[in-house]
Amino acid sequence: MVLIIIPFIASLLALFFKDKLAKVLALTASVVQLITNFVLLSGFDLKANAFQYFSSYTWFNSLGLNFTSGIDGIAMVMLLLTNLASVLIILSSWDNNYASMTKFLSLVLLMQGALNGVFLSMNGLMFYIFWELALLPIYFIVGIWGGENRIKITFKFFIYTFLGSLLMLLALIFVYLHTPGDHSFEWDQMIIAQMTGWESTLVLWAFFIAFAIKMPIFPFHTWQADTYSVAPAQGTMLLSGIMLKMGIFGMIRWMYPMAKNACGCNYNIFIILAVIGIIYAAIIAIKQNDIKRVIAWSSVSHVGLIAAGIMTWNKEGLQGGILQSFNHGINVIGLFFIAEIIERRLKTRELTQMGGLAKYSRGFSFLFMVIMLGSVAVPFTNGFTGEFLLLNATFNYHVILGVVSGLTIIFCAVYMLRVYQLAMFGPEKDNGIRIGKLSWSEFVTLGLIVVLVLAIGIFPNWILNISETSVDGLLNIMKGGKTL
Amino acid sequence: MPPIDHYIWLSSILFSIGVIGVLIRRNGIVLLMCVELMLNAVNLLFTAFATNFQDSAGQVFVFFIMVVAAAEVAVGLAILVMIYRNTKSVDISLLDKLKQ
Amino acid sequence: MGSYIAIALFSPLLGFTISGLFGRFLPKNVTGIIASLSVFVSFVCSIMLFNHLHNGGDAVKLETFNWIAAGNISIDFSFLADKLSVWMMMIITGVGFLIHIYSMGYMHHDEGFYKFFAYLNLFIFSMLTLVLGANYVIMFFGWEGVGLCSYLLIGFWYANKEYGYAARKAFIMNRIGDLGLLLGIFMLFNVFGTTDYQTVFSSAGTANSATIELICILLFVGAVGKSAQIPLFTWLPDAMAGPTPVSALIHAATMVTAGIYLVARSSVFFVSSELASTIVLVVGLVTAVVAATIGLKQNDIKKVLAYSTVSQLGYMFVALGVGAYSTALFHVTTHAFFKALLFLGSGSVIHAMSGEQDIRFMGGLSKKLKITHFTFLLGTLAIAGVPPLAGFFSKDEILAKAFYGNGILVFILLAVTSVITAVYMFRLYFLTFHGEFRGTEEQKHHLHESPSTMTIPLIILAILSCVGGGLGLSSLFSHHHFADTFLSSVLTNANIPHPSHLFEIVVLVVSVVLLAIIILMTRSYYTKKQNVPTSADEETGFGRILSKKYYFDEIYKTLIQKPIEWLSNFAHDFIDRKFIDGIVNISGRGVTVCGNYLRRVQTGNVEFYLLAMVVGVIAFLIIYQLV
Amino acid sequence: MLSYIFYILSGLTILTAIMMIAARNPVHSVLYLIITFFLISGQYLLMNAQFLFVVNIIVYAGAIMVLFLFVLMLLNLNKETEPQKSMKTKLAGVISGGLLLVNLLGALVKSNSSTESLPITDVGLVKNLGMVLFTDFVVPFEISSILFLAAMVGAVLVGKRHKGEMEAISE
Repeated sequence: MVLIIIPFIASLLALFFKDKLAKVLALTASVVQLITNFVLLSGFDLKANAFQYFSSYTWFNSLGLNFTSGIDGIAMVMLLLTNLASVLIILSSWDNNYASMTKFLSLVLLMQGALNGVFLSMNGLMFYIFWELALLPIYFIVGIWGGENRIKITFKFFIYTFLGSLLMLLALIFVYLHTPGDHSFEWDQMIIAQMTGWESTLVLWAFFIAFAIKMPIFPFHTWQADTYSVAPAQGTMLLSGIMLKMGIFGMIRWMYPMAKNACGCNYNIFIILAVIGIIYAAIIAIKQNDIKRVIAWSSVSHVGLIAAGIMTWNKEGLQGGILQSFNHGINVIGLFFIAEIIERRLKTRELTQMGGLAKYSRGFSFLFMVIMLGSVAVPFTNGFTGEFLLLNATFNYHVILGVVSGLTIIFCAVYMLRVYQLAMFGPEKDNGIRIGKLSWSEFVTLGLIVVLVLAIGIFPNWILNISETSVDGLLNIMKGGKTL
Repeated sequence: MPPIDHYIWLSSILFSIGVIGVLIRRNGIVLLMCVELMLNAVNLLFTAFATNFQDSAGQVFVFFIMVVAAAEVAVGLAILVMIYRNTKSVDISLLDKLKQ
Repeated sequence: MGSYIAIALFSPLLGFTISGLFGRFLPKNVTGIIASLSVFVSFVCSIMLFNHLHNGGDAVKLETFNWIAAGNISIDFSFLADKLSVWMMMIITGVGFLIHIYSMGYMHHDEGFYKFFAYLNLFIFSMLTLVLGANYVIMFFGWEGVGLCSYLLIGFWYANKEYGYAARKAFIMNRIGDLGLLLGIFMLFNVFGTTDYQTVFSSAGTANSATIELICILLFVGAVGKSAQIPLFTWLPDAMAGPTPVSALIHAATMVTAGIYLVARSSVFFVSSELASTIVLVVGLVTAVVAATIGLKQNDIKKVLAYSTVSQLGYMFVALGVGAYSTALFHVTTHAFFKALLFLGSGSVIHAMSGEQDIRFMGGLSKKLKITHFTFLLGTLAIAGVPPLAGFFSKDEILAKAFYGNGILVFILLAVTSVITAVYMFRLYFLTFHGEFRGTEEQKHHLHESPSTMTIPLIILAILSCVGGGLGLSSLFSHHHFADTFLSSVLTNANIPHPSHLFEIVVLVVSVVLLAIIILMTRSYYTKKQNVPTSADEETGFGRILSKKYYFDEIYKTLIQKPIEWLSNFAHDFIDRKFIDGIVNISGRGVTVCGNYLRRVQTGNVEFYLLAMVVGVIAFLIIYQLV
Repeated sequence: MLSYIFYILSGLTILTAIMMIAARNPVHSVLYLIITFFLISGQYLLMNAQFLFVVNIIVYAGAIMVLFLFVLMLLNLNKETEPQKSMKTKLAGVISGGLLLVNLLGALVKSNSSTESLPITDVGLVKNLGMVLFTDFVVPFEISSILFLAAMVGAVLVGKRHKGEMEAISE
């Protein structure tokens, strides 16, 4: 509960302060939030397969809308990511001087609150409300502080996501109508809804499209690269670092248990789509010249792998998917921040305009290198463990799919190294612009990310343990369905 | 006394006449009058049912409908006067400003 | 004993941290000494471990913590020092230490000095992890780590665009192999539920043979990438962009032999899989021949050595293919000695020539670079297989095993390759050190012998190249084959009969005679007649194909790179922009068009609205009544 | 006996209603409508709804219709100046209305029609209705006064001449 309230209050408060003070306030709020999260984690029983910190308040009884919240291991990981990433994102905006910074930060905090709400909700309707609520701030962030063509692109993004939301709402209501006894939107009631296989399939597809758009999975991805490249850096970080995880989380928490009677064959289609997305996006990323677009496409590719992994529906895949969601959040925030740092100095995102940046910024090139390696999934960086588990799951699911999605480790190396090389290596450009020294906020942000990249790379079990029991529980729920 | 069916017939006919009136006349005032006719048709039906079920609620409703009708006429006529002032006519065919 | 493993691993890592973080503030010599010392500590540890194992001790296992645990997958971060690992450790730390010392001299003027040593230490750490890992995943960790270091070191002089490309190419080609290896590891998980060496090997018999074949092939794909075999070998010559000590350490002595280590490590599987072994054999053989022939026409001193390395690696794979795993490792060892020597020697030459690498502009260096010349000559003789230097014994053994294990055809091809090797090595030697100096006056004036930090490692390596053969004397000379005895307990060698004495004597005599002829011929051709090779573009016929490296790069470019780039553009511009966005836009446009039509309905006429409303109500009622 | 009165009244009501919509002169329409309302009041009386009978006459026939007449006179629309719609539109209107009627009656026919005559009750007496109105429905009743107030204010506001309106008219 507190997790939701803090950012909301802070977001309101932030409106009343001047820029500098608002930054301090926002940062404080997010740090407090993170600490709260850790306190929750310390009181969290890793062995218990239950929703902890469970609380329920009646809100609109006639609508079945209760304010029910609870945390299981999966949600805990997501919450950690959200709050951690929010600190990083707010920290990363320290050197930005957008017009009306106050509003900007307020929106970011609002977003944080909504995202926490999404991960906490145990009530279908509440989930939907927070889901939509999370959408609003980002719409304004992109729409107001975005770059060229922002209105058109934001519109496209909005239409896409609303289509998804609509389908999700329909699915939720549909399940609601099939819950036993007095209809209820409560999660534990919804997962025991009586549906035929055919109805389940419908629900499954509605959920899938809703979440696939958010993630995004091929072929629902075309909003993504545009939006990422046009959004302000923090907006992109929010979108890619956390918001996209809403889709993954939604799949794990809502889609699977609810549509458990659906034919497993649907998952085949999903996985194939996801795997196509992996390769498709990776191939496109190879030729992009805008650094943010490369990262955007790489994100599609990585998320495709996560999706494929969790949809194999075995424990390794799920665990890998959850871990990799966390990792991807951290890495992609790092990468986008790097793009932002370069853009701040060079005023361009074109790779062809860069080169030789490594020479006068050793620290930066080191940090960049580690984050990039995390993305390329070199062992001992966080990306490796996740991809290892995911690829293993995909491989065990189907050999050919495993091999094809395995190509990602090659392509990822190709485009990431290309970015790194074009930006950092090669002869210096004679425009005389250098990265120079990083400001303290830049350094701290990137430093934190690098520490996380390495720490999770060496001790992935830290994350895996949190979610393990819940994944087991989830798998038990699923055993009742036809999928297995 | 006639059965309830006949009251329904009567009020249906009156209501339809009101509708036809709305559709074929162009004078705004007459239109309002047709609306009144329709309201009365409904009132009649209400009363008939109230009598049929011996329940006074129906008649109370008629009373309220009259209240609303009176208010409606007051405002409606005021608007018409206003329109007349602007267009020198109460012909509703001229009112195509909604298009914009 | 486990603590020795820990120290051996930790010490280079510490060195990396110190030189990486504080190297900037330390004097160059201090950084260099710290880095070298850290490797030396590892070397001492390896000796201790070696001693332990040699005296009949059990394999040492060091378990630290559980790295990854998810579902059925549980990976311990543990290390295993058995005889094979320790053997490799000795090579890595020993040669690595020498090369560290050498680098102190070679890199002395470079501004990235501390960074260089940091990378080198990191490499040693990764390589040790590779050979010490107690399961395939830890090995894979080291495997990727050395790939990364290789990338960093090839692209060390990053300001040069070409070097950057070379580094990237190396990393990506390695990654292709890595995918195979990774899939192999998945298969292992699938079949055995673990990748721990001891468990996997002891239950190897339980799996069905087709699966084992597949696992072997996948693992071998990994080895092909790392050890630069056809078709993934083109990165290695390009990798010569890195500083020469790197070429010596990574791209000759240690990293590229990781593939050999992998196959040898999995010898239990390979021995039982016919198909996979045959593939290994064929790939190795083809690579040996192709790379050797290319080497004939290269003019860059380091590229010649690079192709020679590829070719020698091919040799090792042939040995692996016939099932003579300890022989392969024996050759790994001797090769590490003489190839490191040759590379360091070439580095010394390049150092003296102020960065010039083209042998067409060298010549007559023997007068100025006495130590370098002498040690280089020893290296050349060793690689050419002159008895009793190290190369002779290991090559001879491979030839013998191929003859007895696989037949005459393989033997002949290998023998021919051996001859070609001798030819291009002596061509290199004579062009570099004899004849007239062909460089500029300035270079000539500048020529000097390298400092002692560089020459001492050369001398030590030269000694090792001479006596390294002692590790595996053939039965003709001794009954004790040290490498074989030591390693046979961990390797599952195929049963290949020992060569007869007659065979050995014949080979010995023939090779001595052939070598003598080759030496004389190349000497007269390049030194006496002063023939200088032409550049690649002036070559004709087969020579042109050779100097263009069989057009491998061009073929890859056309067949792989171009289509992918085309696909990328196609996917982005057509599928994404036109097709998917098209669908999205059509739905948008559809609404607009409908809107345009529907707008006419909005006449703004109140009467019309009324009528429409009534009609609507009627329609509604009708429907209601019908239903 | 009462039935006959009902049928006569009904016939007259329908007739005057038709005359109302058919009359060209708006003033005539108003007069016909007043007659219609009186006839409907008669129906109320027939059903023993005395209160409604009185209110109908006072409010509708008395107040509302007089208001209409007032406005008509005020705007000087008592001539047959009203432009007529085309025959086509009229026909469409009549057909629509007719269809509506058919529909409504069709619904009635489909349902179980009862032939029982209406009972005679005294719920419609002023006393009884007053009791109900001031006990059960007292809140809506009071609120309706607010509605009136709002309507009054609204009417005044709308009907008021705004500044600058004269220029708009003269244009």
